Amino acid sequence: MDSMKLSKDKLNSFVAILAEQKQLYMPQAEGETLKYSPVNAKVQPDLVFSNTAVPAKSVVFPQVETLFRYEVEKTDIKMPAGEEERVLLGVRPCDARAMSIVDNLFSWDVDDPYYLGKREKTIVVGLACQKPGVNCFCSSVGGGPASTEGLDVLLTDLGESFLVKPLTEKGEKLCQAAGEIFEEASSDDLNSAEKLHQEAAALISRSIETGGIPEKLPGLWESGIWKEVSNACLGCGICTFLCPTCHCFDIQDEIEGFEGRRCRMWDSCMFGEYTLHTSGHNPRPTRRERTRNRINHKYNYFVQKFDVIACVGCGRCISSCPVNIDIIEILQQVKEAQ
Amino acid sequence: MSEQFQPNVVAFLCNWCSYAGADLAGTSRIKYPHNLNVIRVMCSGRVNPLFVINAFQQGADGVLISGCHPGDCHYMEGNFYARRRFSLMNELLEYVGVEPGRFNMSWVSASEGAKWKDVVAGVVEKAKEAGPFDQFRRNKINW
Amino acid sequence: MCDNANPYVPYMATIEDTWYETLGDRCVKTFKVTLDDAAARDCWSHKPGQCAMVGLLGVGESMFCISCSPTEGDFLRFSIMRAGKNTQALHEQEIGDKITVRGPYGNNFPMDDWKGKHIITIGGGIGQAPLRPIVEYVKANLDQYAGLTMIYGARTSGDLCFKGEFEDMSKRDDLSCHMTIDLEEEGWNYNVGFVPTMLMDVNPSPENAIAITCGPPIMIRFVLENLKKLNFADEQIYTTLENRMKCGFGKCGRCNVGSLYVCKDGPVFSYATLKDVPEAFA
Amino acid sequence: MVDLEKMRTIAKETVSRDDVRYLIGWRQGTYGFRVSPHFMKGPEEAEKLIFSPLCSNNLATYLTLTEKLPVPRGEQPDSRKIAVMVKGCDSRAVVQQLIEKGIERERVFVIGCPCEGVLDLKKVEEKFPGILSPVEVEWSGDKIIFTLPDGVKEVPKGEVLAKKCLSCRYPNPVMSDITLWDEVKSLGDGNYEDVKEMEEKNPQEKWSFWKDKFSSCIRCYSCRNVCPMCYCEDCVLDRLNPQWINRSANISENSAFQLARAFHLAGRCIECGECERVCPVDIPLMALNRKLAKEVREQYEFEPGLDPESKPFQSSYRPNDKEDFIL
Repeated sequence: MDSMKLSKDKLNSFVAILAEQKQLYMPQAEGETLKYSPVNAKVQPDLVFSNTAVPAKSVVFPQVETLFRYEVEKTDIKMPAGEEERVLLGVRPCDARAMSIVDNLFSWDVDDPYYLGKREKTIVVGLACQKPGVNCFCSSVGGGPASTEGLDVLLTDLGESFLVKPLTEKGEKLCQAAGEIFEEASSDDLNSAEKLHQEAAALISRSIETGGIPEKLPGLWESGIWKEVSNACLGCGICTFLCPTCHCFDIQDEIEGFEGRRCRMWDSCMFGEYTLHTSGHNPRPTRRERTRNRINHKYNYFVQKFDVIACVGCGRCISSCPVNIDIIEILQQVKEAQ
Repeated sequence: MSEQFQPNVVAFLCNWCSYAGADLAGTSRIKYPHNLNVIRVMCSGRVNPLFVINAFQQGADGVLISGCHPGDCHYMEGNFYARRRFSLMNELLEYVGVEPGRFNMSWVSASEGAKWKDVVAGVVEKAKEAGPFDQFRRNKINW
Repeated sequence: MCDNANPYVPYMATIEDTWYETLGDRCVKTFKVTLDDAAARDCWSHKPGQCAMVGLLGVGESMFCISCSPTEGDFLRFSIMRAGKNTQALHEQEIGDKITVRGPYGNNFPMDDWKGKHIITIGGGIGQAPLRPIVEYVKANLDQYAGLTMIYGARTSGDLCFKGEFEDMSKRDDLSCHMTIDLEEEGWNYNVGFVPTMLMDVNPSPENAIAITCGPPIMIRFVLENLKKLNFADEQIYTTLENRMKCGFGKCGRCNVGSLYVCKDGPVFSYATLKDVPEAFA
Repeated sequence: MVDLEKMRTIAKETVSRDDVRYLIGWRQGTYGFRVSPHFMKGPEEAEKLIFSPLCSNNLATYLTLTEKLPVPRGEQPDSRKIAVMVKGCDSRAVVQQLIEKGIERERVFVIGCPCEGVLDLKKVEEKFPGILSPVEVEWSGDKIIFTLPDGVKEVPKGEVLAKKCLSCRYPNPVMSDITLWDEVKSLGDGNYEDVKEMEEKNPQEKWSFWKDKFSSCIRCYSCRNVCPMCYCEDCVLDRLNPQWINRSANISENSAFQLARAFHLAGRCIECGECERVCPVDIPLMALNRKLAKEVREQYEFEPGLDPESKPFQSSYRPNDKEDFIL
């Protein structure tokens, strides 16, 4: 299917069409925090922002998710209702790419029915990034401001209109359903979109050459850099909770009256409690080991298993870190270390 | 609601004074509202602020902490600590929007069966007025 | 688990029998359980060394090794030390109570590859639980193995698990069974001393042998040292690891040692694999 | 006046002492306006140290945050001092840790840096967005001078200073082993106008405000970890048995967590504002802390973190404490 054009004054009707067909998720401000929330057809779309504070992973991998329910002292297990069809609108290419990276993990060996169930029923409509943030480094880890990986449709803001490019079958179907409001895109439109993508890529000011890092990390296991880079770490969960590729979780039981549920929630490898054994022994006793694990997981273990770096360069962990622990800087030190 | 709302009040009573006072009210056949869930603790100073928060989470519409009069504590000073602690707790709860009157503290001695009745009646009345507590009740959110 | 089943949903199981292995604060209780669902029993097949998630609805679940061999019958055994929230709740369960089980998880001891070899198990404390399936498996197929030597120790005689079984085995002359406790005790007729020392005393030959060890980290460290002194090759030494786990099939992310997931790539590792994994003995 | 030369000289001397393990100071961050805590091991690192309006990190946190690993058999525990640079508010954290016996006086060496107020990064980065190269910032009277890539800019203090600094009464360290430069005048009178404003609302208004804020909490526990007063080895939030607060992030558990956190700091919070600064979802945590600080100060005439000899607020009492709310 060819690319089309959506005039900006028809954005509202596009949103309304999407919201009628499926549950629409869009970046919404909760207080001062931008995150993807369910919206109805009447929402006023606002897609002008650098990126959301909480990544789009929260739609397919919510912070808390019921695995099943039961009644206390009984043995029947009740499954949660099936997943609804969803559309995500306005996803930045880095967040979408993160989803396709995390897909590897959740479909590895054993399929994860909750994640994959949501993922299959979700159509991701992305918006090419035109104003990369100061800490964006997506082009260093295999992405880019107009990367299409993980997206079903890519929008590009041409000023007066959006260029709409369906990328997958799911995306095509979605566009066909909204067919009438689109105009034909001219070759000029395609060219100017291409130009905008290149301009955005040129605006990315931070970079790191990641080649060789996965191979080098195992040799730096006992290196002094881990102590060095983790000294200031507070051991909080900001970098992992806000990371679009971090996927580790905890499973807990909760009881309310006579009803109970088993649910899973985001967990962070930066918490001491994460690996703590019941005996009191902790295989990762300090922030040094935890930081080392975090970097290794993203840039070494994940690469060994799935042949892709589990980092999309969205820069959230850098911008949100309260003590300026900077993953680019850590990688730089890894490269320089002997 | 056709029937009048019956609040659920959780009361933490100190073993030595207030629990005995409530007991006395019972043996003296003093009638008082039955909306109370009594939890006996050894001293009002033993009540952890988390008990109060958790009571509200698990469905209490009102909370009462009752201990010995100042100076009468079986452990000499437990109720003095409790007084400081829960005076602040009271302020904090009101500050985030828990209605005044949901959280209460009282001094009831072992011989004050009649006062016990008044305290309970007052607490239940205030909880009734405030209505069901739903600010941060657990209530199976997003189950 | 059965194919196509939701991997997070456990099977219900009934406790058939239960007894204490050791007493005290951190007592060990053994549960013999059977799965309630006939279909689940049909698709369940475990091998020595595998683990399962055992739990209670409303409390939670934890990973335990299955401490029986499939050769023993159509049931599961778990020997559980009372330590945290979950194990405390499990210890309160009686015969007839329902628990949840999912699994089996992880790899297993390569019992088939070891056929014709001399099997040596070296266990300490509750660390004998994952070794017990090997012992039972070899006992059931004794003609296929060159022999079985067991070294098992604990702090006191009261801390020895499966004591009755060991006493029976030590009376047999086709098995070599060595029990030891750390300090002298009245009425104790077996050895006294630490497990690594005991290993040197038994002095097993590395020829055509496989040594499997499990126990407290400090014991494992010295046992490994001593096995090297006895000229065991890295490939002849096996151990089984345990870490905090939540899912059991490589998703939740916390049990990794280096790039290996204990729940998927383990829990059974040969020393040849583990010696290059920096986090393995942390 | 800030004297970086003197600061570095003293840092060199301090870190060279036999009885000092390392020194915690501030260094230029990796980009823009960011500053990072620096753990200085030797005198050669002195040039890295800075002190500017960007140094908002409360370094006293690290005195209690650093994990204490078991000492290997046969070795002696390292009993050398840790030197730490403190602003006025940070010094109160150190004092409060001493009051609570969280640290020992002879294990710390306190270097005081009188401070004219630190910046609110959110305000600054909004004013000067997208700046990557490190920026130098200085105090100059009632102005802040930014040396930006495209020239020097002067901004009135009031526009960029952190809220806590605008009403700060303790800009000078209340305790130190050495003070680096002259004391400065306090900026504010420590009023609680914002708290009073909130108090006047009705319960529905208050709750609708807090409900919004609490529901955005993602439970990263950054506020807990950054707090110099949050150093329990076994935190109630990590415990499973009993589990007072569920791990789920929802309005009920988040409120319980936030109330418990705030209450745990009642009579202990020294108002350094770090919790609010680090919050990735902008919950006004200081509004809770300041409410309790106000009650403690107004009703009990008590202020934490001033006198190392005083008793902790919640483990002391006066027979005539107010009890007008008691039935």
